[in-house]
Amino acid sequence: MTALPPPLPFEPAVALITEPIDLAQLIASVSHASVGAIASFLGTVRELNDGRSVTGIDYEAYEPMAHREMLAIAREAGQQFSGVRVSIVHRLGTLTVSEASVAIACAHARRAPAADAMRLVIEQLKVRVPIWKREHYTDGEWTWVDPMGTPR
Amino acid sequence: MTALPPPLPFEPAVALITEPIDLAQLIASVSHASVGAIASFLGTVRELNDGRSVTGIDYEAYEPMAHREMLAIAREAGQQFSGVRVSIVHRLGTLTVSEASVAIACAHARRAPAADAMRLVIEQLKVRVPIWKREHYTDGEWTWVDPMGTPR
Amino acid sequence: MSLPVLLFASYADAFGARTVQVPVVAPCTVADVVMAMRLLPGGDRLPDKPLVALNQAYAKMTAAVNTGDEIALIPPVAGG
Amino acid sequence: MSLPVLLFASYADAFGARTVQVPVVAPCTVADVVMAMRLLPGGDRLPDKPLVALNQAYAKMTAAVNTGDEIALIPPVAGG
Repeated sequence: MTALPPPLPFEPAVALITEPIDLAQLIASVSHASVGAIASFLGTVRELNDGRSVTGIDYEAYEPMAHREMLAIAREAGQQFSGVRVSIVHRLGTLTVSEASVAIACAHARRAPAADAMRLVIEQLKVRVPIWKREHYTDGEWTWVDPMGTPR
Repeated sequence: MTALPPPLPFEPAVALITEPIDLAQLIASVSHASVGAIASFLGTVRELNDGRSVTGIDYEAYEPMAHREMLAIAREAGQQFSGVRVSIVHRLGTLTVSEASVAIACAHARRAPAADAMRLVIEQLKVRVPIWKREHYTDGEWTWVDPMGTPR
Repeated sequence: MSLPVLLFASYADAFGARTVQVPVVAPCTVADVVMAMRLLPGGDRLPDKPLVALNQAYAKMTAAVNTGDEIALIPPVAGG
Repeated sequence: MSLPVLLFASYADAFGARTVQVPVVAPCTVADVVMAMRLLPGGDRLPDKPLVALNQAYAKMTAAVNTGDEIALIPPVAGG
């Protein structure tokens, strides 16, 4: 492997939306002639969680802070993986099974930083971004999901 | 994290095509109500390689063997990451800058195996699948690319 | 004197509101705000150490709260 | 007697053909096929240890080649 030219500046694109996620559009936003690899991630609503049958999920956010945190994560990825081009979109509102709640696209000249940045972004998003989900079950019950099992 | 139900059997879909890659279609092929995460990868033609300005790439394959190797890789990923649903498509023929040459989609109930399977598949594809690329440069020259620098 | 605190998800359910007026006098600390909230109806449902955001950034319990600051209680996040 | 060997990419360029007839008598080994190919026009451009596929799977130099087997020389791969 030889040296690549210095990466172009890229301002990460992050968004919170209520309409369905368009992954192709997200990928287009990170594409560039300098790019050789685009790693992307879709989080989708699973029919089963903790053994319970899920009918849908309501996503809620502290929107201005969620936007800030997503942007901070994207910028941190850009610092850790120089030249990576990151876009993140999270959907809010009510989603049904198999619908995408989050999409991440990370583009880089090389595949390793693209894939590593994608992992960093989704792991950070899960622990930092103020978004919550209320799962609805087939028995009519619902609960706010706490991934860490913290007592509420 | 609690136990998930046993994964459904999934026969990997692999293809060698000459038309442009449709990532949305590839993702749809691995989607399922049991899926919570879909990691995908696009390899795209970069305008610069080893400091030379690229105008396009011709991809050539030993097609029946390439198909077998892609299927073997997808099945190995399915064994290593139980329940992962893998699809791979590689494009052949002449591609211009920014066009996608390969796409991989890996779906799983959980994000770690989806992302890890995606990495395994692209790394294995790069070392095993009998596909070759001839890069064309702005100065009119061309060369068969040898990623390992093996003397020819 | 009181300060408005933004609530979300399970905390909004606990207090039955998206914003509560918390009886504290600024300047004070984040810890003071949380302690005062425990005495409000629903405050017993807060965990031992709730996360707090000050002006849309995570804040320590010792952070200073001034009049006009945007304060929010952050339930366990579950995005993605 | 000769065996057809499939060629691709830089090897097809080296031999100026997509298939060459290699003068060996089956049964023999993969190594025998490669050695015979070095004597053909363009064979000097093969690397020390070219990869060989037998019936569409990578094969060792000691693998047995029989009449009717599909033999291919595999240049350094560059997919993706």
